[in-house]
Amino acid sequence: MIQCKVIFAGLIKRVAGTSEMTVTLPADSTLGDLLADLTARFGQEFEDKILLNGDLANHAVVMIDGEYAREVGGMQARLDRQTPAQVEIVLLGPPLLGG
Amino acid sequence: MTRWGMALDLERCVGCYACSMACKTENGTPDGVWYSPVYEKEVGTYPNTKRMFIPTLCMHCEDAPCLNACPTKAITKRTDGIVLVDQTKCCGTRACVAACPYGAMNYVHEVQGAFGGELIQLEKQSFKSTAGTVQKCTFCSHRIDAGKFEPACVEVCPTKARIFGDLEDPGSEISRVIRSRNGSPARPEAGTGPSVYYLR
Amino acid sequence: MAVALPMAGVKEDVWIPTACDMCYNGCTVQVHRVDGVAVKVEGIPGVGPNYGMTCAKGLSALMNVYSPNRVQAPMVRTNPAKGIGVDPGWKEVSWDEALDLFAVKLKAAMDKDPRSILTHTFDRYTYAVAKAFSTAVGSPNVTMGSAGIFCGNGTHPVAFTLTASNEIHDDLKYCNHLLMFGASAGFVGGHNAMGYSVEMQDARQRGMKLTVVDPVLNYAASHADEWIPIRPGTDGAFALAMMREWVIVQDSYDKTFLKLHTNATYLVGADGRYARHATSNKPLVAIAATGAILPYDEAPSDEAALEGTFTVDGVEVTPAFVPFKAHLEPYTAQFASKITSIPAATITRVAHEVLEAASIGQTIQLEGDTYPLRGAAISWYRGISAHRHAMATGQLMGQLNMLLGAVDVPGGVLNSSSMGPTWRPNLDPDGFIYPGNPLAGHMKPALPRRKVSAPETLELQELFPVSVYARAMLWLGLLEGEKFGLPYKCEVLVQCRGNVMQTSGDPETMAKAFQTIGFIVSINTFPDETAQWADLLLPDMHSLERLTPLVGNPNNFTNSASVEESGTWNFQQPIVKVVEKARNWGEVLFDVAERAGILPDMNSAVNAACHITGEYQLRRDQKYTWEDFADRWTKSTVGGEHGLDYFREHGYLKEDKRLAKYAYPMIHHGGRIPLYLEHFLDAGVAVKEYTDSRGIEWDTSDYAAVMDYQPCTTEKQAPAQFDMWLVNQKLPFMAGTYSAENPLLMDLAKRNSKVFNIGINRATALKKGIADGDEMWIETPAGKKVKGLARLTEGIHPECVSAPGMFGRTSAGNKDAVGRGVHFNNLVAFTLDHMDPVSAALDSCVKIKVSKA
Amino acid sequence: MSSVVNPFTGRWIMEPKTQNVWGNQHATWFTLMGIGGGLFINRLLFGIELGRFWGMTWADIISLALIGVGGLILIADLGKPLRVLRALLNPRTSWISIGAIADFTFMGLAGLWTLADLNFGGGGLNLTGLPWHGDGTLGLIFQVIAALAAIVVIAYPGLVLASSPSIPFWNSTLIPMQFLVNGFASGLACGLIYAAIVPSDVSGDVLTGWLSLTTGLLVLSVFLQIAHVLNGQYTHVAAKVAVRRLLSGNLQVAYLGGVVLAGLVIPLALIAYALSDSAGSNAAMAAGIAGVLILAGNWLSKHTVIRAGTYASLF
Repeated sequence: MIQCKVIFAGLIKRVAGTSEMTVTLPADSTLGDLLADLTARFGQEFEDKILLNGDLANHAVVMIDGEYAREVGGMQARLDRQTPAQVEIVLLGPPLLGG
Repeated sequence: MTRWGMALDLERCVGCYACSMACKTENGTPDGVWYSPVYEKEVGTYPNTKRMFIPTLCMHCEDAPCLNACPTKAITKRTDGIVLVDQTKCCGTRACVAACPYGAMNYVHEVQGAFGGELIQLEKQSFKSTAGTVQKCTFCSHRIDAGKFEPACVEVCPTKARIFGDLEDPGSEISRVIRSRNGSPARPEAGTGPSVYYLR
Repeated sequence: MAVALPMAGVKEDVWIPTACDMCYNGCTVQVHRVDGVAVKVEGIPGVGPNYGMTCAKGLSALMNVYSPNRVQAPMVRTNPAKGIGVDPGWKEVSWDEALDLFAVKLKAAMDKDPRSILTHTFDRYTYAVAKAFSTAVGSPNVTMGSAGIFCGNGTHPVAFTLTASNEIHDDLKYCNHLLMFGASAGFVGGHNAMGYSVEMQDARQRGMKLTVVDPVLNYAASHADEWIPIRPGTDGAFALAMMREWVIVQDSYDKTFLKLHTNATYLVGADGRYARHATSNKPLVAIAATGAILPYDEAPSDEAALEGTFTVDGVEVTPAFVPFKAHLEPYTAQFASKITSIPAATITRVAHEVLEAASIGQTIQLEGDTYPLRGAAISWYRGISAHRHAMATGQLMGQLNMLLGAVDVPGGVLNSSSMGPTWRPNLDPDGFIYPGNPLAGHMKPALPRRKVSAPETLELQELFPVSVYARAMLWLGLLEGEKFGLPYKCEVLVQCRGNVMQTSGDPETMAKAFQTIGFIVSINTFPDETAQWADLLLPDMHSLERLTPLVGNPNNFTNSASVEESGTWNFQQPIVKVVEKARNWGEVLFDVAERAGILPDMNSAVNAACHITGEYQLRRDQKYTWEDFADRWTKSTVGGEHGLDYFREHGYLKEDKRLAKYAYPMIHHGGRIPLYLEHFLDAGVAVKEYTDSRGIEWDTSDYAAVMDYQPCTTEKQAPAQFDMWLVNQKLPFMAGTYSAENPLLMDLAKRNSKVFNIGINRATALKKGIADGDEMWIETPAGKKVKGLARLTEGIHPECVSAPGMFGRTSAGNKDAVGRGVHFNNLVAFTLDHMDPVSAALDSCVKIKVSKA
Repeated sequence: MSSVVNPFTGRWIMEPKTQNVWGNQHATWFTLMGIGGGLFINRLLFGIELGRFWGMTWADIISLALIGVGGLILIADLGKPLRVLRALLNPRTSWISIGAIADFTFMGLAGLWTLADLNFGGGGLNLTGLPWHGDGTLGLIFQVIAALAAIVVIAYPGLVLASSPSIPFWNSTLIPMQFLVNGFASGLACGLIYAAIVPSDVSGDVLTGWLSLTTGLLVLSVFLQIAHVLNGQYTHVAAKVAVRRLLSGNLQVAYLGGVVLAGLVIPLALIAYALSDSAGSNAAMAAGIAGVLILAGNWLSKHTVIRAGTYASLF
């Protein structure tokens, strides 16, 4: 089993109700497994906000040990590279660019 | 010898006033003095209407009416053709303002700042104006003398509508473009021999 | 002026590079500082995006920084009453008191509901910090003011459709005939104003034909080969007639492009939906020769059928191009002529000229690849966007380019911010491209499809699944939020730079909306209309006083495809300090985040919003200075060795010229773009479902797969005697409302002698007994009356009257600007029935009646 | 006066521009110098003395006074009045320079010559002993030079206007000719006024002589006005604009009413009446009224020509 420190920042904090928690998961868990576990805890709204068509939505920025999840495998990213793993989930608001 | 001149491409000028502002900030002119205005003229009737944008400045004439009219010899012509006013000699008759066919001469009755009344620090440092005298475009002679052979209005033009150079050098860009586009001065009938040519 | 004497005894005489802020293009400039006083602004020869040139606004920036009318110190409001022209009764307080008050109000709002905090800015370079602040407090509410109400609604969603980038512009290097609707790009206006102006004039002198369609003889039309005056809001009909001429009459359009790069071959049923593969759910196409039915990505694209009928699982289907072509049928040149007032012969002639210039089928070799070469392109901007059917007209403009095959290919309309080394070509499940560039990565384009959900944002953005923004809806969210299901009211508005009160629709409506906001903080350089509503007014630094990293980003806003030079990174560095107590609003937000106890989240949000990676990321448990953050952001984005020190020393960094494959990505990214807007259908259904469930009247008729012309609301509603339109026109020497604070720019506006007058067609004026220079009345159906001096002109449509720029100010630092000129926005009916329910554009058609005063 | 004077840059529309450089001060000192010069020359040629005062003729005194006051108005109107002497430096090309030299020469020589007539009489101050008194060789030299200077003083303001290539309506030799004719006519007008005030001092045939001379000048002035208007109408579009403003624009009253009717037609009629035998005793009165109108017409003609000045549009 591995310890996973999860930090919620931005808009997702209201859904999670907390800014930080620790989750224990099987050793070979991926980011997808972690998000499924969190959805089970916080309900479908959690997944609706984070995922789009089964992948990380543009505006859901997830970092695993300081690296962008999308650049280290996205949903299949491993969580066991550092113990305890630190996963930061930042849900950005809508875009603010151009007119 | 050198005779500085400018070619203004009326096909390219879009009337954005960048030259007017570049000139004003480069030469620190007081409130109300614009050496390099851009005039507008509507041509044709609806719907075949066009808007002509016509930049103007001092034409640094060969036979300068302002120089001729000035009783105090405050206006002189450099060997490179640039016509300058010396505000320490001008006695403010304004004969030059009346004589200039191109509206290039400005008589400054009071030196005012852009915010009205008292000058702000920037203006105190950059204004070079004496009340009761006249002032006008100098082809940015101070830049030419410092080796920057491009007046502020030319450098800043976003559509490359202003070309500056030596009229007496047939190989210069300005000479070539005047020949190829058969550039001609404004109001040739005034007979002042301007150094500024318009490309229509 | 005396002959320049050498400067004797000079202590300091330096040129300091920075980035201009007098519009949103961020040109690289250098400021001449002598003995601590900034005396001149100039461009830097050869350095992009302006290559040494600077416009009148940039050159006059010193008059803004040195203006004695600036906000000098933090002030709190003592007069609780708020209203247009109501004196707030400012009382000066210390920065400490101000920030404490700010933090207290912020925390109270966060405790109530974090979403009740609205952050506003139009400061393009530090958007990300405002975005991060809003994310840190836990609110989705960020807004921008007028640009999102009038300009981009018919452009940005279409730019994403065509090129998966936020902006588009035309490749003037190869284009031979540019047809421009409602814009003055290339005439010191719009994006990349300076660089594009040189390109435009070079192209025109190379022989490129320019045709401009606009009710007013604007700056572009003045030089165009042909100006086509048009009734406002009717551009869509002109576009449809051109398409009909190409597709039905000439049967000459880029069939190969449609097959390879669009969904014209996707099979659709009678209900307009794609026929999909039973298991993979992929849209199906039919092979023309054999009639075989295959998923789109398994069939050789150029063999897929564009026409014909087929059957899938017993259901009759046709390629999407069939209903697209059919819907063009009614739009004959005569029909469009009645709507647009453009002679039918002109419509057909222009269609032929553009088609011929496009030279469909031509190719060109660039850097080892063979690209389609198109000689014609269609460009558009605010003129067609500020209308009731902005989305429809915008899509039609995009479709004109698609039919010519002129999208992201040499000579066509190009992406201007998606491609470049940071592009990650993403395809949605149906094969359509969407942005992978992290800067645009968090965008919300129409594809991949977005669900409609109960609104959580004050701009009700959730009800606009195919738009990118919904700025114009802010007033509706503020005033009638609960009707739309918003579970909160707006408690705090954090307003940083941008005059939303004056630049939105009519100020009375915005005033009612602002009345509902509990506490307003305005961080502003001038006491403008919006600042008058603040409860707390904080002195913002002018751009020549502040440090701002990454102003110019070559992967954004400019596509250096057609420019010999490369793109340029630049930044703003402090040149002078004029207002002692002024502070950089981004820095203020960091401080307030700390005082409100959300600094860890602010740092995480900044990392996410600015896409800061690796060692440069802000740690959650640390407080960083603005300078440190700026250095980290710069290094993370541009590359480790190019931090603030590099920029302080060199001022800018030239990016190498963009490769052809990034400039012209259509043949490389392998994705498709939707000609047939099938995704609009379900979006419309979803919006209708939600609005019906809340009993809200919401017109979803524009959610169609093919776009039709419909008149604007004002056209339908206005009584007969309101027989004319008031149109607005941008000026190359004025931008936003802060340029009215600049006495030199105002002086230019007065001498221009058209700005503060009302332009009216000479023939029309004579008919109405109005002579040049007479005072005349303009009156709207809603009873608003404005007076001004008539200026007779041949350069405007006979049914139109022009009030250019953004004037008629009610509050400004420069008293000379107050009450001078017409405030166009004030006459725009800011009601829901005047707004595009698909793109959230506000219809700026103002029907008026004119009379001699 | 506004803080900056540039007739072009008020409105950035390419059109003929109305000149706003010179106004009524210039019309006034142009007129005063014209009358002053005319008086001196008429006194020299036709002996129109307008009576004596301490030995000096009123004509000379008034002439010096008018040109002196005109000069003061000119200097006060300068941007830098203290630099007025610099205005003498460019006679090669500047009519103002030539005029300034003429002004100073006239004031000097005519002043000295007039002083030489001063004689309080009865043992009081008597300068008639001065070598250039009266018509001695030195006296004649002083008077001739002063007269030539006077002619320049009358004409140079007109020549300044005429030398401007910028304003087509001004750019015509007709203007200096008008200035000269008006100058002499005004000189004679002073005589006519004197005749009305002191009829005993002016005999019938002297008055008749003056009247016929004035008639000739007025007729010539009418032709010059007509020639100038026609010239303006058909030479340059900017001149046409000026003419339209004179004939039907904002200067119509001042020009048609003032210059033509009051300044020329009515005086001609009055003079014709004065010359006719039916005038009898009130001939002098008619002549005097005509004289006043001629002076007024002189100012109005300068006022209108200055106001009508219109720069040619560059395109």
